[in-house]
Amino acid sequence: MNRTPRLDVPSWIFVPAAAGSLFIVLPLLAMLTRVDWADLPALITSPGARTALLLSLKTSTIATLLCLVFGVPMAIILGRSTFRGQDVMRSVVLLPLVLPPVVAGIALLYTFGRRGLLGGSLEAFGIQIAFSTTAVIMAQTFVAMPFLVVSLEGALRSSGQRYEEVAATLGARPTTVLRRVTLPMVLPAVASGAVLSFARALGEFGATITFAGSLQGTTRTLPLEIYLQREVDPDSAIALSMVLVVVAALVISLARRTARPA
Amino acid sequence: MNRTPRLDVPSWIFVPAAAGSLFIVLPLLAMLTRVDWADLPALITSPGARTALLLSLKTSTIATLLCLVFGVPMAIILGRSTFRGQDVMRSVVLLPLVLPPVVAGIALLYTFGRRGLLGGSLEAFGIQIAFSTTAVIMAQTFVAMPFLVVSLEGALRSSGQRYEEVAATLGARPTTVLRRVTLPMVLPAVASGAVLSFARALGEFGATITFAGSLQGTTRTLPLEIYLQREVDPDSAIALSMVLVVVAALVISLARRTARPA
Amino acid sequence: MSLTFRAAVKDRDLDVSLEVPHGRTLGLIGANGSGKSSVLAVLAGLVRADSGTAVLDGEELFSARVWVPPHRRRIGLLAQDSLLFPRMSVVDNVAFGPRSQGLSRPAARAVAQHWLIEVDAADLADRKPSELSGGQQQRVALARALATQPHLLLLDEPLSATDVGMAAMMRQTLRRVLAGRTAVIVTHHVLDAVLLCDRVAVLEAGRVVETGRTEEVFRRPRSDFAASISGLNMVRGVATGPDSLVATDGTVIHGEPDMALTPGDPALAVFRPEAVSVHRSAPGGSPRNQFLGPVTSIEPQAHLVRIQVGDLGADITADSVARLAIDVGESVVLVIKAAEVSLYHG
Amino acid sequence: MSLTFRAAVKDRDLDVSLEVPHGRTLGLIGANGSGKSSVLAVLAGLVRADSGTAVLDGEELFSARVWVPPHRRRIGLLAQDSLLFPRMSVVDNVAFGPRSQGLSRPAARAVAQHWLIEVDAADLADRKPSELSGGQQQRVALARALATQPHLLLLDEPLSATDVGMAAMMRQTLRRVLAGRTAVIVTHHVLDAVLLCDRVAVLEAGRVVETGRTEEVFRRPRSDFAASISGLNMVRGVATGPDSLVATDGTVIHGEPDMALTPGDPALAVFRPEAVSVHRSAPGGSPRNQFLGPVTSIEPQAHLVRIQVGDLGADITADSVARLAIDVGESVVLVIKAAEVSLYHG
Amino acid sequence: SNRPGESTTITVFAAASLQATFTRLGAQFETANPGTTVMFNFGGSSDLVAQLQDGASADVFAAADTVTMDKAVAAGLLSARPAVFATNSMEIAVPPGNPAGVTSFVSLADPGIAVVVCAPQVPCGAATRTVEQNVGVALMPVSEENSVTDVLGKVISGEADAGVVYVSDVISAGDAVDGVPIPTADNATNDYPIGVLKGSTSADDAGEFQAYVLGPEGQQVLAEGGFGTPS
Ligand SMILES: Nc1ncnc2c1ncn2[C@@H]1O[C@H](COP(=O)(O)OP(=O)(O)OP(=O)(O)O)[C@@H](O)[C@H]1O
Ligand SMILES: Nc1ncnc2c1ncn2[C@@H]1O[C@H](COP(=O)(O)OP(=O)(O)OP(=O)(O)O)[C@@H](O)[C@H]1O
Ligand SMILES: [Mg+2]
Ligand SMILES: [Mg+2]
Repeated sequence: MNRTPRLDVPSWIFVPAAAGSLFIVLPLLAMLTRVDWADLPALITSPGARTALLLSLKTSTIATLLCLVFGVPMAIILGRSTFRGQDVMRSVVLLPLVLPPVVAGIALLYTFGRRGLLGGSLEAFGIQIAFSTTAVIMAQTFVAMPFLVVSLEGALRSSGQRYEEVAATLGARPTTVLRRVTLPMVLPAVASGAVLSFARALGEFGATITFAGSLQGTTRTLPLEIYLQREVDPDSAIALSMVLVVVAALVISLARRTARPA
Repeated sequence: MNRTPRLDVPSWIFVPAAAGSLFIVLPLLAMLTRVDWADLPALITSPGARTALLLSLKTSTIATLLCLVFGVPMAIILGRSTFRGQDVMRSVVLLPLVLPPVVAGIALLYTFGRRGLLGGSLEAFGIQIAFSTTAVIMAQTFVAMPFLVVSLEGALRSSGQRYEEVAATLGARPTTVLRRVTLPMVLPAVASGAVLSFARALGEFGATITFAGSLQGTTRTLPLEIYLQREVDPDSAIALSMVLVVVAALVISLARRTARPA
Repeated sequence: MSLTFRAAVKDRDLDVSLEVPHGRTLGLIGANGSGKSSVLAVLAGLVRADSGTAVLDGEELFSARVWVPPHRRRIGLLAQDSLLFPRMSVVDNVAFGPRSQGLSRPAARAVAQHWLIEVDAADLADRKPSELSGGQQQRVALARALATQPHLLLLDEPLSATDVGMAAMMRQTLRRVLAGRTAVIVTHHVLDAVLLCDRVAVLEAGRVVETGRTEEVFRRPRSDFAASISGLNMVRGVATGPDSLVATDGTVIHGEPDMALTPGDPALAVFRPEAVSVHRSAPGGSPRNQFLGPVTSIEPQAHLVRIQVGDLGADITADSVARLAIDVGESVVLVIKAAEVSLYHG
Repeated sequence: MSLTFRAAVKDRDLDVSLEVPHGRTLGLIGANGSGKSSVLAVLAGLVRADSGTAVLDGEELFSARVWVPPHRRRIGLLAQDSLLFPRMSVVDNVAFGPRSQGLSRPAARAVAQHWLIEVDAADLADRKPSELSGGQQQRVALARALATQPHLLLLDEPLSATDVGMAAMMRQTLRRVLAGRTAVIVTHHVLDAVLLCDRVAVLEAGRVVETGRTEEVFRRPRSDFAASISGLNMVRGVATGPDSLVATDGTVIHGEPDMALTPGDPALAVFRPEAVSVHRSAPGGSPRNQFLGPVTSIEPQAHLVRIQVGDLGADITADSVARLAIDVGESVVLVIKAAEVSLYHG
Repeated sequence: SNRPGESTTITVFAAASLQATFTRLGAQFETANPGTTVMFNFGGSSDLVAQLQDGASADVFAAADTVTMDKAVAAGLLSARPAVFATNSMEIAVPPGNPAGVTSFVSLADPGIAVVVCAPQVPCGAATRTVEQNVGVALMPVSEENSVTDVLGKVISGEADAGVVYVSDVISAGDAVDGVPIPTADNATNDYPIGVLKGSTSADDAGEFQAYVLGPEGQQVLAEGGFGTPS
């Protein structure tokens, strides 16, 4: 008990927080009450569901990695340097956030599709993106990236730059400063951003179906499977959603735990 | 030029950042090339589009405010206090992130719908939520809240607690500490979180159509209008999306500008 | 109406009890890492003690059952780092405490202006902390701590970054402010302690090794740290007569006892380096104290030169050094008149 | 092979030029806010000068056309705050510089261990910075700055949080480290300057008002700040003869000139407070310097009591104060033998 | 039937595939009945049923298949037996100019042709299955979409060489796609039923709307939209 005691947070704050939590928890509970627990095992282990779940996990993980690879540099450039056109870049990064996912899918088609902006050149290289797992990953990356960039940039702006200056006077090149000072400092925010991206990618539906289509094992992710299932049996769609939710919670808490010692 | 010079960011970082930006910009440009500029004015000023846009702005703004009112306390409790069940709460908050939006809509129906958990009690009070504008706002709040909570919690964890300790020794009650030290410190992150929430609410489709339906002037927000339009004329759907995107960019940059002096 | 404090913090190896009578100021001195800041942190409620209790003006601050949170202790803490709120102006920083105590914004600003004038920083009022020099920051932080008018004031090295001239001014200000106020001040400077503290407590490795009236401690130190901070040579030994002791290495020292010593009792001999003269060989003459040994270092001081022979230092003029032509490693004899040596019970 | 530096920073009202010959150490002294840290920040590349240039070992660091970023300047900076990287252990903090210079992890750790031993902090190697006391943090930060083996070392009040005993040790360490190294040290302590610096420059309000060999500046100060930091009384005036000057208030002062003064030239008189005696009325006798005025303050010092009369201070024993029975506000006469007054061209 | 100055609003829940035609019909109906406003809620038929069950208030429900309408009837949502007002059958949609040279349903089985269809779980997919069985080929689609809009989207964008959609979709897409008809013998047809809802607050006007859809004006608009007339 001799660690610095956490300061009290104001007690009234628990009231809105509890209200907010209830607002989130109640619908989830309501869903649970509708799940047909007897059918659940069969449903989950059905080949369609299993394949879709694995595909979802695979594509979302890769999409999250891509978000990190491209999004962290973007956040750093937005939050730690000044250049002309920075405000434009900041707005552009936000756009996929508001684009209805289906429209995002159309935009991707217009770009990487067979008759799209780059489609011809890609086809010349023998690259066919349409109806492939690659398309799923691209759709997920497109919609998920802004979450990482925006949340990380916010954290970078909240944190000062004094340690980075110290590192520079110790002879650290910008790369070293970034790797050993900046990133460790905002690690929790990188983690949050990655969680947001992963979750967004995992739940992605509209852009995927528009840009990549829906074929079992190749492009039909769990959300797509859930939508199809819903046409037949809404309750089992809900059960499948619960699977998605549980898997997501597991993956995220696992990632959190492994990231903590770093 | 005598301000502390920003330190250089590593130059290689511009490569992935540019690649990421291109990946986002190209599809948007591709969309622009497909917009029929001649038809655009008529389309935008059509009563359906105008009503939908106004409804979208109204509901998204209210939803963002609700996210702030309930989400900021949740983030603070998660990031600044310790209590049993904290990990559970953290996971629960994440869940709406991964829930496919349509399933989220179903969950809301199961809770606040006529046949839902609370539907009976609400109806007794003469409150009908489903298929009203209130339902739109609730759906948007439900899906948007986690973005605020998660990104703000990340920023809170990145920032230390030393200034808050100082404030306490100066006699500041927890509420004062929160208002005058903690929140100003993470203001950029609150802003980012609000932007994420607003964008998510503005683009919300699946939960809205399921929980609130699609009735012009009451529940048909712009994404729903776009979706409908796509059935008839995909190109004008895209043009409408551009409107959504531009409006979002305007609102966000306006909000940013007014928030800065605070 | 006073402070009583006893606390142990295991992982900092701290176990300290202190008393400060109402309206008095206690100086806390000790080497780096001896636990001074930790004591203040426990008092302010920023670190929890594993055991112990503190009572301020009759009210328990903490104990096995009680825990008053920091903001309700009415204790003002000036920590070792200034930690000014980076997003507030200087005047808002200082007004923060009064505002928190419920004053209106203009009233709090007026209080802040008052304290900024006290620390000679009124012209900095509208700056951001990042636009201040180190010493300016420290003064503003001092003003901020003072502006809360706390029941107990804790100052951790309040003048460490302050320049010499400003420090003299600040000491005057602090004297005024501390009059009638219960306070604990951590310092590395004898002058701060002498001017500001009624009593001092010396910490060594998390334990109080000596307490007493300030002048007493510095004139008749009992701990090595107090002797060294006072700039005095100190030799521990056992009394061999009413006015002599034998050191652990066998040297006998004669001096002026405060009270006749009882042979066999532990005793201390203390003398100023300026009173020590240095010779190449033992000078003849009447009863004098002599120490023989190789020179371990020769250092210029402000006006004299310090010759160090083991633990003992002699301050002589640069001229004398030249005349003696001594060098590090050569043997010399240090000579101190018995009249210059204070002897007392240890 | 040396440092030449000239820079102006408008919004800090700074306009300074300095030279440090290769392998020499320059002390930078001056009141709070006089611009010492700003000079270091400009040198290290953390603040841009509006105009000026710096050349280190023949290489331009900045000028109107050139801008070498901080990490390529090979300049080590110990800033006024320790700013240890909070998420790294102490040894990793110190190893950061060597690692950045391309050393392998074990090699960098070995270097770090070496410097931790130098600052007597080897036992803290595995702690996190938040688990260190203020003085310990400062020592670790010093080790971190030294471990980069920079071409130019900038130390901003390196010993301000260090206790007296440890400071003596650190000065020895710094002396060793600074030998043959080009360095600039900011300090508020005469002893640091005397022991570590070949020359000092005195800053006032962003301008260099005096530079010279260290002993020279402290023994024959020309600026008020240098006089006050040396603890000397200084009177400015105009020479009236080879060994006398007339102060602005008309008092004539006689003393020992370094060289015969030329009447009409500006001149300075300097004397130690210990050399001043205090009388209730003017004593008779041969040519002496006398100042009459009301006592403005009486302050105990470590061993003597400081009587302040306007700008002039006299240090006398507590016994004398009691015998004189003087109080603040009463008129006294300060008397200084001409032999104790140094006169020189101002 | 409205007296002048009085205004009523009727709310129509209609399948998404009816959007183009019903929007036109609504406007015509409003002109024919001054003071009456028609509001539409378009969506997937099954979504609409769920919404009605959950308390959404509406006057008329028009579904894209009888299975869904049967659900609504079973849930007791309708005030009378619904009537079939249109039929729809399948057609092959290809990008303008038919770049892949699709000539018949059988040619869709060519592995070099990228064909998209609806998933069998949704009505248009079920209809496609029927055609496959009638023709006697098994397609190897590159994608099984959730809705006919998605199929059409792939064809319009040129991403797919062909897609199996409703005749009405080919019509409403206009120049964006070309159609390759499927012979009636092989084709599958589904019925579009319409009914007045029990919860209707203006059942008279709702009945009038239903009659209008079933009447000559309605049938003409539907025929122009590519829908068949119920037998
Ligand atoms: N958070 C911590 N966790 C564990 N040990 C700590 C922590 N903070 C300080 N210590 C250790 O506790 C001891 C006392 O530290 P404290 O800061 O009280 O010293 P101090 O007397 O104020 O020294 P200084 O003069 O250097 O400021 C030191 O050995 C220090 O390393
Ligand atoms: N970022 C800044 N912007 C504007 N003015 C500043 C800034 N930082 C410092 N100053 C001002 O510049 C002047 C010089 O400050 P500097 O920090 O160099 O002083 P210093 O000599 O190091 O003082 P100290 O002994 O208190 O550390 C001061 O008046 C200070 O208020
Ligand atoms: Mg301390
Ligand atoms: Mg400074």
